[in-house]
Amino acid sequence: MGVPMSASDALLVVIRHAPHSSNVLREGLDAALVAAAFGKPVHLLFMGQGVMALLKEQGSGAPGQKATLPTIDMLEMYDIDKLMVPEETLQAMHISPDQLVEGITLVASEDLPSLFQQHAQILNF
Amino acid sequence: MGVPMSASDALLVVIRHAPHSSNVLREGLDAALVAAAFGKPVHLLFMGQGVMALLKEQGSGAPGQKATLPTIDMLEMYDIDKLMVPEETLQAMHISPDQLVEGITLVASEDLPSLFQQHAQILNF
Amino acid sequence: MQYGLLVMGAPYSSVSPHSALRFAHTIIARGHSLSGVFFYHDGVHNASSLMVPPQDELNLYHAWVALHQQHDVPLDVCIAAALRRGLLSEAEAQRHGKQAFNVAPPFELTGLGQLHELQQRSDRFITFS
Amino acid sequence: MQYGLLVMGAPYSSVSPHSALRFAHTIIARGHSLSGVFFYHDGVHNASSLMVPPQDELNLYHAWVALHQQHDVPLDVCIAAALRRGLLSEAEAQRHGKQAFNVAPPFELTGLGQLHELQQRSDRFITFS
Amino acid sequence: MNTTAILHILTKAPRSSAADQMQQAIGEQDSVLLIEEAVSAALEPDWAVWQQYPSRIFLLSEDLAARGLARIAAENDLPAVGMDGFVALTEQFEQSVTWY
Amino acid sequence: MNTTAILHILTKAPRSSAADQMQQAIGEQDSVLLIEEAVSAALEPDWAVWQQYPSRIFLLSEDLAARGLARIAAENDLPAVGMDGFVALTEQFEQSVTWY
Repeated sequence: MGVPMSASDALLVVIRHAPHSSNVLREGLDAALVAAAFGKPVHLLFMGQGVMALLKEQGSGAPGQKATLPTIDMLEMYDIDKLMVPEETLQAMHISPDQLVEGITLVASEDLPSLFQQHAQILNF
Repeated sequence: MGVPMSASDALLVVIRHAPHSSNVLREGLDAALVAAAFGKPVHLLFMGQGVMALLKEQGSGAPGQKATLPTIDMLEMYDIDKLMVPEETLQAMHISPDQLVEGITLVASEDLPSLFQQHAQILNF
Repeated sequence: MQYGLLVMGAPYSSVSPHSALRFAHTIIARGHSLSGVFFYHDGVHNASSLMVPPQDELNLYHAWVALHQQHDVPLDVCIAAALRRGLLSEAEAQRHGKQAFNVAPPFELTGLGQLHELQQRSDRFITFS
Repeated sequence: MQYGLLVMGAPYSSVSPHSALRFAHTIIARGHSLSGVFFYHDGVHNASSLMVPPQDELNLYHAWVALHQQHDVPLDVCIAAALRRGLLSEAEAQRHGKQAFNVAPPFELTGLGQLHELQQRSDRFITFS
Repeated sequence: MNTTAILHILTKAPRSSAADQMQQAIGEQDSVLLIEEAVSAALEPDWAVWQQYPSRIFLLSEDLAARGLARIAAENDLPAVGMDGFVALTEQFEQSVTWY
Repeated sequence: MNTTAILHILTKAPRSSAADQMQQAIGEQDSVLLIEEAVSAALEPDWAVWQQYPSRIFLLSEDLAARGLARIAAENDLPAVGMDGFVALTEQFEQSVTWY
């Protein structure tokens, strides 16, 4: 299963809002990057519309808006390599794993509650 | 049926957001009051969570927040007496007409599209 | 035709200001006129002269000012919605004893009557929210 | 216990600042400490000193300042989220060539590191949004 | 009585209260334009509104491209219009209602 | 591994994506507090979360009263807590997650 083995000291950042709709997504990713820059282990969980941040064919957004994909690509440089998506989210959104960027860990629905319970720190965006 | 007979010169203001959640509801009602004060006939349609503005037992809101009910009571003074609610909304929200303030006109689902089409001016809040 | 626009989303809470700006430039490119833009609800934040967006992003404030300068489009801001959200003109700042202001021409604080007036005189009235 | 609060809703877009304030006073009444409030996303608008709410409504700005004065609660505002939304301290206004500012003590513009630091040192960390 | 066909502009996802409310209001002669978050409807070709109003519902192509959904929309044969097409729709329909 | 039961705080209506996402995350030992717009769940005693987590889900009474729903909640036998009870829940649960 997809839940990390020693999660308890890591920060779980949950991303639930789509790119370009508001700035919640970007500000959620910023919070993850800063925590990682301070040496904190960070796990990312994408739920609902948030999973659209992982679509690999995203463009640059409306003229003048920053694209999200470069930030997703940057996560690895900050040692954020645990990017998780609930299988239920993909099914509900009719998205197949091969439409997403590489390196995504699928989480079974029944494992989602324990994923939350295993993290002593959570930020929900 | 609940659709006014000569709607075409009236402004239809649609209220879809609940009291106390954001200021959309209040700012929608303000737009209706100002239009009426300028002599424009105004019809109000409450859909979805907006119907909660019509619950007759509403309190004063969180400390420091204005209550909505006095504004609803004020509508009549501005000759806004057409307050409509789709039957479908009441059913979906499990609200019965007697839980609402008086003078509400129920609109059948099949009449909703023509209600919109008969108004040359619409503001959707 | 005469178009009027109503903008109710704030920069960074909503993408609707971006949509409204792209729409504004497209109607003008197609030969129509833009009678005015009315900012209401959270849309009043578009008028903030203090906005400092990241350098690689569109400065929405500058983009609205440019729209006004190029096409003489009135930019009206609901005064009641603006005051409660901390958007003040110089006159309003004085009236309320505040040391600073963040709304200046071409943005104008005005009453809701202007919204209805804009809707009346526009052939097409489009909301972005 | 030590509580930390994260506020992400703006006055008038969201009722969450009201909830957060009521919660803050209740934890203190129950004998807990409030280590700090961090304002992020649209929550940065709570820090605007230019807010002029209607007289019969709670002035949220004054309410936060009073919370600080009575209980010495730090009020930290994410600087990046604030700048892009037009919330500037005097120092930031100077740095960016702006004529005015609308964030002043007890509100402090600070980095996101403070959010994590607050979460680390709080026994309970509650988000209002 | 005069009636006017309406252009409904949806800015929120297909599963949202805004979308539900719009569905109740769409009339026979009306059209629908999906912009901003609503373009995620490209992922749901079984959404009721696609079925009920074929040939009168459109996606905004700029917003599709920004969200990485342009190819999916094309594969599902869903009609897209550019910003120019958006304006053309507002020329055609006297009245519009935005659902957000 | 250490696990911590969670207090889930919902601020949006029962029919919202926030509510759907919360439902996926609720664990066996968790509790749920409904505040702000979420208190409209008082109108829906058949909402799945009421059924699945009886005795571990609460409404905030101040927010019920403000919205005119206090009597309905009482008639439907739905448990409410005051702001004091909200704080007591956070004392009891080390961890909380707000869904908005």
